[in-house]
Amino acid sequence: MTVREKGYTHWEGELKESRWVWFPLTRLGIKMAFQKRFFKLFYFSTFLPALIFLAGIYISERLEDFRFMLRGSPAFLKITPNYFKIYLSNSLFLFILVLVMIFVGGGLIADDLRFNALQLYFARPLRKIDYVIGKMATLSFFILLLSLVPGVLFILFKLLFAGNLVFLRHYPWLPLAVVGYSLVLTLFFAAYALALSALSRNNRYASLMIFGVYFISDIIFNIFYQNFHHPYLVLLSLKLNLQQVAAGLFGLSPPYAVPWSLSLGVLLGLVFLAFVILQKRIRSVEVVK
Amino acid sequence: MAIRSLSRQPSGVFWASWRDVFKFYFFLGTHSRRPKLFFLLSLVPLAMAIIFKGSQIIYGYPRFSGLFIYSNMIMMFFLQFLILLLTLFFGTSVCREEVEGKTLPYIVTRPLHKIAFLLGKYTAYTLLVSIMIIFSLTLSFIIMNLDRLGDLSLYKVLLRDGGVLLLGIWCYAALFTFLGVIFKKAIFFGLLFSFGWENIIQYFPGKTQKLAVVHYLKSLLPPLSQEGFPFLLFRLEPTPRGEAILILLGLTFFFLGLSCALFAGKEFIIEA
Amino acid sequence: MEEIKALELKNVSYAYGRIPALREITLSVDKGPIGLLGPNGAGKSTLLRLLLGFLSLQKGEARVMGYDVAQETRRVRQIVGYMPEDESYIPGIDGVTLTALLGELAGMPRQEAMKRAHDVLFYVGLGESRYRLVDTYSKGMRQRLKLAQALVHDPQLLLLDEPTSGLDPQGREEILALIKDIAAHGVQVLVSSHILPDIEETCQEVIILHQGRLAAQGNLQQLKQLDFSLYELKLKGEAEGFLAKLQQQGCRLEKMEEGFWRLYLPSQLSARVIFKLAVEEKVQIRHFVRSQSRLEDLFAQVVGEEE
Amino acid sequence: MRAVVQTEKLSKYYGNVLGLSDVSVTIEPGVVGLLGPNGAGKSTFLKLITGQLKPSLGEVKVFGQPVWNNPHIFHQIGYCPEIDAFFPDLSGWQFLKEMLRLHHFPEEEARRRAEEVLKFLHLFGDKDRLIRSYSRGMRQRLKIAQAIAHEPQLIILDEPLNGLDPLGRRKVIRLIRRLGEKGQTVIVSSHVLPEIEAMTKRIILIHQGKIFAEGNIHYIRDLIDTHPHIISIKCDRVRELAAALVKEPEVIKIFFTPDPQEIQVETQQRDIFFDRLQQLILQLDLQVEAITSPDDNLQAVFDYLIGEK
Repeated sequence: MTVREKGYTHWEGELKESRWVWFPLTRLGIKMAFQKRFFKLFYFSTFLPALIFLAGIYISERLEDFRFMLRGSPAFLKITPNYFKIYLSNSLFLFILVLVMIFVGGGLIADDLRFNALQLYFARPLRKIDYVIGKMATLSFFILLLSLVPGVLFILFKLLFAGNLVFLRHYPWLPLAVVGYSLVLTLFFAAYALALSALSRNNRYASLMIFGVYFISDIIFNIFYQNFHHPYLVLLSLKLNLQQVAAGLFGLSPPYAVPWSLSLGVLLGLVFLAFVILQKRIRSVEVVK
Repeated sequence: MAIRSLSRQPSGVFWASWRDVFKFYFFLGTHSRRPKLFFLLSLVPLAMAIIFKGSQIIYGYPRFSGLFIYSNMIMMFFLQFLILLLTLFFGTSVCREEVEGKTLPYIVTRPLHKIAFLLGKYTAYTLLVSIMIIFSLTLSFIIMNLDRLGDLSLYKVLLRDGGVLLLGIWCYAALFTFLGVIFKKAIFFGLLFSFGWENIIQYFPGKTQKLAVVHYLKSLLPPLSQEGFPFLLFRLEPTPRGEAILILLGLTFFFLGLSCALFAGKEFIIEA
Repeated sequence: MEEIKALELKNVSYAYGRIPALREITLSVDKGPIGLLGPNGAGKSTLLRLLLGFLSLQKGEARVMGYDVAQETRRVRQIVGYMPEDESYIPGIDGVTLTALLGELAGMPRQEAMKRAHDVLFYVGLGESRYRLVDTYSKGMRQRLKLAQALVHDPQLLLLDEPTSGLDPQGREEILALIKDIAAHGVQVLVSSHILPDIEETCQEVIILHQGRLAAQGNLQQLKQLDFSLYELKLKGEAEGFLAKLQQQGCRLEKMEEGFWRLYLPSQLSARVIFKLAVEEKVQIRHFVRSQSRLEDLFAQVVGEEE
Repeated sequence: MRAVVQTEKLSKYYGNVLGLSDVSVTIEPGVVGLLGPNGAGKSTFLKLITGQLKPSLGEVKVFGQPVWNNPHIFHQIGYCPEIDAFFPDLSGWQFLKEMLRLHHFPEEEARRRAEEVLKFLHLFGDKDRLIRSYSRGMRQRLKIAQAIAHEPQLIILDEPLNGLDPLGRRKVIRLIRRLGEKGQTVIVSSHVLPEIEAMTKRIILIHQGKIFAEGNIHYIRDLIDTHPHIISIKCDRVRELAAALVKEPEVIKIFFTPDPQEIQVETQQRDIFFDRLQQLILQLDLQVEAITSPDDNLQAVFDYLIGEK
């Protein structure tokens, strides 16, 4: 007979250095977001616009059947890149993303700072960049699910409903634009929310800032624009920068007569700033001098 | 055993508590980091004013009068954004800050009347917000009207606007103090209220708009020009001035009273 | 073959801004449980943080289990388990998820990490509460959780920063028993503490820090050798005569509390004297312990009591 | 002597979680140790007598008055919380002075007292540093400072020795004893037994929300003296000693332990036993290493009352 040895047991296995070390963090972040019942409800309701747009695509292929509803304005239902741009950059959609960031992103780093969790993470072979990637991937998951996934589905369904590839032949670059713009959205919002979350140890102040900075930039733009009517002022507004970039990537003329690449530059600059903040704020130990 | 201070008058303790709590939190508010950030935020309109005026002086543009820009844009920024954000932070802080920072035990084991504590801290924080806002408002006003500072009738506008903002600050802060006493997630509810409810309800026709605090504040201001933000303006059906002031004060007292009653009776369990 | 040292420091200094935390520390310790001792603010936590690479070395060299801290930080972190001093946890998840997550981050496959998380939680005595949210854990449970997460990847070296702080006697005994058991199973343990009996109970080697300097280092038994023997006595009966006679023999006496005395017996005298005098003076010795000169005295001797 | 704290069937429930149950005690001036394992209800008890919590059942009186929502009484109470939390961005000096100001002391007096107590606790040199940069021990002392600075009659310290190094501990223990000698009432909670023993003889044992025992340590000791007493002896030639002890009528049992140098003896008549033991040591010329009573410390009392033995 063998008796199990008492006391501490060793683990028979080998630790591996994986390139995906950050993945468990991402998984945890997603899991924790869905633990909040209110968030689940809210997040699923944010797919409503996507469903409506999907219905629009269906109707566009069956215009004959729905003629009674349209009352002579079928132009709306012409599926062009503009249709995609509207879905992916309308103000409500961007506002929803801000709310998602508040819900998921507000505490993502702030809570770790508050409960001293960083020292637990960094006592493992985890680099700062892994940590940031893990957290960003969490946010990206939620953003991509709302942007990239519906965008790609729209194209697929358009082709399915039409039963031919005419649409793609007209706009062969459209899938690329959808992917590219989704990535810009993701990169910007994830970096923005993380940086603000890292600035405070308090989840709620972080949330307040994620909300406040986004809106203040837009209000300031509005006030200035009322007075100066200078199109370059759009660079002040986070929302409009995103919309400019959307228009640019979808091959449309931007709402304001400013090269969209400038807006892209502003957004990338902010992303860079966000990384600088993250670099400064994420430390395994807080050192007070 | 002689118990030295037990013989003091209860009302004396109440006022002394209020005074000392007020002093302490005013001191704390001016010595911590977080409020400083909000002070910077409160200076945003001032920066805007400087840019506008500078541009007007140098380029003669924008062509609107200083007063117009001030009352249609800068003042609205204060009213519909800034004071909400600031009171949301400071109002919910009155109670939440102590619970989250776990400093409540230091306070409740001092000879302080609980209601006086709440009122004292509320007074300190709202005064802090008021000072920030009035400071920024006055400077913005002066800068925007640099060309006609001699016109005394102008200052009536400033006084009125200042008064409206103060009423707004004290009322919102009372409301958010109340939210802070009852909810753990006070900020979320506060955000929903300020930028959801307040923003939408005020544009509803008929009596519905009277359910928003901002309705009464706007009733105290002259109707805005259509040129500024046309979308902001439809269908304000103002409440008479006196009534509006009374309702704002009433709301302030109502929410403060409710907060006090709840705070005095509530236990906050602070885990080690 | 040369035996790998558990710890090797050469001229290690560290300062927070202008405030020096560690000054010119050079030492090398063989394997075996190590105690890191010193008053609050002596630099213990700073040293641990340097060993983990949380702070980067400003001066000097440090090796942990043969790995260079500055050059092979990731390797060091893989073989080290760290139990931090302050309260730290990831809010909103249960104990087993937290432990498994940290195991996975250390490089364990996911299923293995989960299995091992259950094992270590049982081992530290959190078996029944492993599915509870860590936010609802009591202080003692959080302490155990911190130990569990440090053990999950079966480290070669376990760094424990104040492992018993805030625990009740039972909890403390249990944690110390765990530490001893872990050390007995071949894990190199380093306990940082200012609680002397903790170190006395678990360690052989000791490093004493004071104001950032190395105050003493070596084998605990040897460090405790002094030129007198120290006894702790509890007396019953009229003790004056007995105590006076002891003093005549050249003993130093120190009153601890009611009925308790500390007796410093010069090395030339035998303990028999004590019993002889006790019988003569009709005093009962109810408690008699040859103390190895308590670490506390050693500490006071090395560090000097500021008053 | 007059009762400082008096509770009558005091109970506290958090929802359906038990915090404290049916506690009736009277605490008089001097130092009282409140002992119990983590989660026993010590903090709940201290929070109830400092009016931070409202009793679910029963009542608390401090200086003969209720405490819940009775602010005046706090002139005479000093409380040091267990939590390591402070107001952000203040220096030690500012914190202390402001806390004194909340006692309605005029500025001058607040300064004087803050200065005094900082010196008293050896924090004066660091008074202008931010509390955030204090070490754990300094923060602990600062918390004690704010509890005693207004010279209250009743001082309540929740785990004041947590996080202190030995020297810090000695100082605080000495301080607490001195406060007790001055006639102040000090209630100290702790789970570190030797430290409570070093501070006071009067203890209240609390476990599972109930008071298990109350009074003098020795009194409690005597209470459980009815059960046989075990004495452990470590010396050379233990078997010779055992052989001699077997003949003694007061010895009930002799155990041999895995340690070849140790025996344990059970007796019901300690007085006779210790006399005989000393004589035997001299007769047999034994080299004694230790004589201890494994169950003569607080821990044993504790275990016994809780029923673990």
